[in-house]
Amino acid sequence: GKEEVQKIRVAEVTRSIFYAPQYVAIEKGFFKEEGLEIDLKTTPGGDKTMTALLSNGADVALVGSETSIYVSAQGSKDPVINFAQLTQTDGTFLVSRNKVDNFSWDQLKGSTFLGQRKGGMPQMAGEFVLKKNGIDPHNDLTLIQNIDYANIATAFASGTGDYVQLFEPTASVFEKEGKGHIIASFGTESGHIPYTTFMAKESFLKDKQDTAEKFTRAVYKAQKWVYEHSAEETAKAIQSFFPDTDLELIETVVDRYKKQESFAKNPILDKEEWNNLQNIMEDAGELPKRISHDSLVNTEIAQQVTKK
Amino acid sequence: MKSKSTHIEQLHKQYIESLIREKRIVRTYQLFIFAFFFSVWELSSRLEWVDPLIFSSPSKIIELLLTKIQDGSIFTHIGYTVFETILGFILGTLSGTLLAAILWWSPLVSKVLDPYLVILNAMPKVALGPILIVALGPGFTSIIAMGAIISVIITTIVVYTSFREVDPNYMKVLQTFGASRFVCFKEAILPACFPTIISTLKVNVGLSWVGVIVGEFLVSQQGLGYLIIYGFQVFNFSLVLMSLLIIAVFATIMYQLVEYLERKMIKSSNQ
Amino acid sequence: MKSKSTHIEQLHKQYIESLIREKRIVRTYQLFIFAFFFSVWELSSRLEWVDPLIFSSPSKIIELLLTKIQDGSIFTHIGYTVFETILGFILGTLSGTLLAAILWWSPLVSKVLDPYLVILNAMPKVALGPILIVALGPGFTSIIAMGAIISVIITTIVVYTSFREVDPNYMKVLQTFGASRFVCFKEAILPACFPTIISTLKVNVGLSWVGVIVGEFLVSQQGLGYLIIYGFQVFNFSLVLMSLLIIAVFATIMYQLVEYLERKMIKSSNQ
Amino acid sequence: MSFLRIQNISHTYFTKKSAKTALSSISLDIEEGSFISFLGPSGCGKTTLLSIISGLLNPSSGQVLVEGRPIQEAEEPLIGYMLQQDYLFPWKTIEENILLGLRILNKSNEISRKKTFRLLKEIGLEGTENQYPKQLSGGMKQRVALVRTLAADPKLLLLDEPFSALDFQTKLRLEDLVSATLKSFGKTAILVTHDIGEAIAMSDTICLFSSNPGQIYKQISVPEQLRNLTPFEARAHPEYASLFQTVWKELENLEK
Amino acid sequence: MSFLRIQNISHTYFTKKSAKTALSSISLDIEEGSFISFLGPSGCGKTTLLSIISGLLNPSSGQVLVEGRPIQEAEEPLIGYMLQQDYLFPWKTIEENILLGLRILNKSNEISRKKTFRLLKEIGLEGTENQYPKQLSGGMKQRVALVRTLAADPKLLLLDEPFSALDFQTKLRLEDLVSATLKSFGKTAILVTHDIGEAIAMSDTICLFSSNPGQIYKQISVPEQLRNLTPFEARAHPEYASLFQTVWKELENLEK
Ligand SMILES: Nc1ncnc2c1ncn2[C@@H]1O[C@H](COP(=O)(O)OP(=O)(O)OP(=O)(O)O)[C@@H](O)[C@H]1O
Ligand SMILES: Nc1ncnc2c1ncn2[C@@H]1O[C@H](COP(=O)(O)OP(=O)(O)OP(=O)(O)O)[C@@H](O)[C@H]1O
Ligand SMILES: [Mg+2]
Ligand SMILES: [Mg+2]
Repeated sequence: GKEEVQKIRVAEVTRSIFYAPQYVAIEKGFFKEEGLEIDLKTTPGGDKTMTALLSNGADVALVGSETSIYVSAQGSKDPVINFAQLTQTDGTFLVSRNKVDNFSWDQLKGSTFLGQRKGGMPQMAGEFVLKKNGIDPHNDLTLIQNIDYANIATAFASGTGDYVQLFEPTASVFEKEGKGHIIASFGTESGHIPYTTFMAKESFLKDKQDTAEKFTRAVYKAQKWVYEHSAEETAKAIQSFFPDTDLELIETVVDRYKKQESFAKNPILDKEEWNNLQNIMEDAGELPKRISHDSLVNTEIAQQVTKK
Repeated sequence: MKSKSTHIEQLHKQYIESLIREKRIVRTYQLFIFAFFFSVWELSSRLEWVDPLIFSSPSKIIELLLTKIQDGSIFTHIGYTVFETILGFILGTLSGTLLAAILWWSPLVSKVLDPYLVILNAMPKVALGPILIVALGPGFTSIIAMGAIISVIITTIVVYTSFREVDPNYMKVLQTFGASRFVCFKEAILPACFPTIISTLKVNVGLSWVGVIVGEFLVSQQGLGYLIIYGFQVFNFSLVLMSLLIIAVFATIMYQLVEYLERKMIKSSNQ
Repeated sequence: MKSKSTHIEQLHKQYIESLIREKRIVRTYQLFIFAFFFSVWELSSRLEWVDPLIFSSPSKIIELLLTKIQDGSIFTHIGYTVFETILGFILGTLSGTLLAAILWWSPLVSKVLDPYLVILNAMPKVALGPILIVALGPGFTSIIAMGAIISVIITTIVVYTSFREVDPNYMKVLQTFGASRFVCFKEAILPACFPTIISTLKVNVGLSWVGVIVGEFLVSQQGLGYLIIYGFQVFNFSLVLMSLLIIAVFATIMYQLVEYLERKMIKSSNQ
Repeated sequence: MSFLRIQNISHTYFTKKSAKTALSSISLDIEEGSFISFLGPSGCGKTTLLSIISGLLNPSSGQVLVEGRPIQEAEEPLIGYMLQQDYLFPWKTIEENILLGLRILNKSNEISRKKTFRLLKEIGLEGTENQYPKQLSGGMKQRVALVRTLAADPKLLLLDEPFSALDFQTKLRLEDLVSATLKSFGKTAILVTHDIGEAIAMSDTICLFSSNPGQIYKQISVPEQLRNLTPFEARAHPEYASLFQTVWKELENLEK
Repeated sequence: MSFLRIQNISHTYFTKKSAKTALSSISLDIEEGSFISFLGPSGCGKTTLLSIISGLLNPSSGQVLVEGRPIQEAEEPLIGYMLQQDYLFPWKTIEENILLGLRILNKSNEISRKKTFRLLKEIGLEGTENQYPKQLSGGMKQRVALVRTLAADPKLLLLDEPFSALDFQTKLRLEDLVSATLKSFGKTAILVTHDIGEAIAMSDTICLFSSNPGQIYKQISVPEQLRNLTPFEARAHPEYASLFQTVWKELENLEK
């Protein structure tokens, strides 16, 4: 007989092309194939997303992995478990006001750098990359970190800063409009980290393991689909989620993310990535305490799914 | 005598005409301000006095609006937000007035609660988002609650103040007829405060919009607030400003409705 | 006669004592509510009736507060926010009252601007962030402007309404002395509206806090609003709730100052 | 037992800083169906005393008994009190204003409404039913307030200068009207007035008040002959002039 | 040329739905130093006419000239208008209330202030300087309003029932006081009253108004003998009684 359609409530932290595989999975019917119906809500901000999950307002949350560490550091009876990775690098780009021909990170020294706000993954990854390239973000340059995520682009456009760390599609828009030039990718520089991950409560994974598996399988299908198809096809597939963005722009962005392998190729969140994340957090002084991979990550499901 | 009464009729006609004339002047000025504002905006955007990327321009916004009207999507967004706002507005106003009535009813309660009202009033309601999500779930109800919460305390304070300022002699008149405190409230306090309540209503129309939009910032997949947040996300300021303009239009419509209500209800103000 | 006057003195003393007694009762109830609220919170957090992760608990918050007092960092944050709020409050109230005075001054202007005020009132001020940043830069001034903007329109509307409701006969009295419109305003309209203005002040204290906190959400690296945002960012709700409690405390203090002002200024209310 | 007993009433107004004794040891018994006038200098506490009798104000000491019971315990409102200013509800039409008492007392029916409209007509304000108070002149408002008070058909009527804003003719007509209405239904009334003639023409007893603090200085009985006349006729009676002189003298004494 | 010329004044009150003619073709010339009383039924437009004379209300047609010029063009305020209700500013003390006119007219100095306080004393309210209006009784407030109007020392005084809330004694005393003050400084005054006796005792001319619409029905001159007496003395003069009868009859006629 036909299996009953199961409804899964997903809370995403923001609506972004960065999460393209998720939209592909919905649009291309991968969830449906698994007998899942997705009820997707945007709950802007990691706190709201996590609150929705914790208070049973959502079954699955798509949010930065660091949030699960923050939560678990404060102790929780029913911990939040990462079970399927969606993106595996940082998603921001370094945009310069002036055209730079032979860019080297040293050029940042002495400049004014408009970074992301403190405490969030983009800021931590940003500082990590700067340090990795031999720049002390608090001494070698003027670091502006006081602006809300949604307003950073405005601040840069109205004249603040020489360099800015921007998300897509803003970075591409700026390049297109001649307001700035993308000169480096923080994603490429940061290496693989669990950036955005699907999470659920431990109890959910235990009680509805097969549902979680179906969910992960759908995600995995979408991940493969994205890499098997052109950026143009992906852009077309997800366009209905970004009604007011040019198809061309979506394509550019998808292409950029695909090239630097920001979209995870499979849902497995391995130990190395996990530790990389914790290192970055530690460097930024935001890691409340080190938490082992197996206590917050469930790789079984993902492994199960990818095996077949 | 006949000629006299027609003379008066004539004067009366003149009087009414002068009222109409004044209204026409007011409308003209308003239109002028409207036209001036939008043409200056368009111009300074075209001539790049302001950054067209951030400030967009009226023509771009209209263009965007037209495509959204064609595909019909804008109506869903408007529908959601308007519905939420109306509910939030009604809830906020009713419960605010009710609270004010309770405070008026019991001077002790009002004295005791006074500082707590202040504190609640000073709470940045936006920060209550997570608590709302826990209490009401990430959905519709949270948004409506935000629309109500943002106006309820201010309504309570303003309406209660006006309740207290009613000349106590009106109550005395009723008390001599053996009226209970409830009757006094219904016959003297409440109608005496209608002008204030209506003017609070007018303020609340605005606040409810703010509340619902902020609510849609918290959780949503539809609505004008969602469009704003999304517009920021994809750096499409035409979308943001279009949504703001639509909000302005609908807020004005709601305001006009409240004014209409005002004219209907406060009959005695027919000066 | 002597015994009589001492009798009255005695009655007077009784009257004053009864006032004091009433105040004591009110304070007791207030304390009770306070204690009840915090103990229920602590208890339900301990017994996990509510998720302690989201609701934290008074004891955790106090603990956090103590460490922040020890390292002194909390004082900087409070200092910033209080300073910004006071400035925003004063700016918002003054310009709102000034605007109301202008509207009162010219009935034509008031009629023309009426719908525009409504629209401005209904604008979600949070969405004005980008415009503020463009206009005032990403800093201090933007925050203060946000604190002022959020209260200015509401002040204008409420105060203007109360200006209009003053019994015109008071103005007539002054006009018979040949008083100009300005003198009428100063001697009759303004003092007659002091109770309303003060009660708006009380509301504005709250709004300015909201405005500044929202402003700090947009741009800041200091202040209580920043702590809230940061707390959200790192999912530390103890930090968020601690900041909210501190805001509550300071908002109450500011409110008390306004009340003190009220007592000083409205002498005639010595019933 | 008297209908209304005022027992040793004193009242002091307190503010945080001051105390002002408005009334001191007022005692007075009033029989059912009688008509009392209060005469006395401005500020001697007449309005205060009416407020206390009506139960709107609690006296500092003493008590008021109506039919042997404190006024607050009366089953149905017995008292009609017309305040010194009209206090018509500005948002109600004249019709709504005058029918207010009936409505609140749940006595509104065809008959009582008709009676009220007849009163309005007798008082000279027919045709104003649908107007609002601010469209009327001062004296017209005062008359509407009188109708409102009378309409509720109270057993005890307290009138605080009800005719002060009226022209002489209207005033005389209303005196007659009120007097006749009260007499025919055997109602008790207390009238505050500054018009000695009015007090004499209308009442059975005149209470003279002295001030600082307010006290009853003297009670003067109006002779039988005058009582049975209408106020208008009374003014023409020879006894009237002589009583006017007496009261006048007493008030003169009081001033000293 | 007369001091005050009222030329063919008509006034109609308009609302969106109705029109009510309060005054129709009023013309009147008033000499400097004379004292006019307006007598007439309630609602005949007396207050409306005073408002027009004072310049607070623009008439539907006609004009008012003071010393040959429209009142609005006067260099300094000539008119003192005491409204029908007291309208003391509740947030000002009695002292601030009575000094208000002087302050606004920039006439406040040692002498004028002393004069004002003397007036307050003469009117029987010494010692209330630091109280607030709501601590006073109705009649006391009315007297304060009178002091406020007189203090500004206007050339033309408009008094709308200034003595209505006063007891008889106080009223007589104030009539004398006002009359003496006006006479000695040669001021012009218009008094609205409902008290025929008061009108006769105080004025040089009495204007009788008929209503619907308000019109001057008759002007009655008060005989020379009465004019030169104080109001108190006038009431005792034999001419007084006969004039009272005349006015009374006229008003009776008017009613019909
Ligand atoms: N609310 C109040 N607070 C303080 N004092 C008051 C208050 N009301 C009245 N008084 C004082 O009490 C005294 C009596 O006032 P009341 O109004 O009873 O006088 P009255 O006899 O009615 O005078 P009038 O004939 O002028 O109306 C006055 O001296 C007045 O100053
Ligand atoms: N603002 C107004 N709107 C409409 N009609 C009014 C207004 N003011 C007064 N009237 C009408 O004008 C007429 C004259 O009123 P006015 O107040 O001048 O009378 P008055 O002679 O002073 O009466 P009173 O002796 O009772 O004070 C009345 O019929 C009244 O109904
Ligand atoms: Mg009185
Ligand atoms: Mg009048």
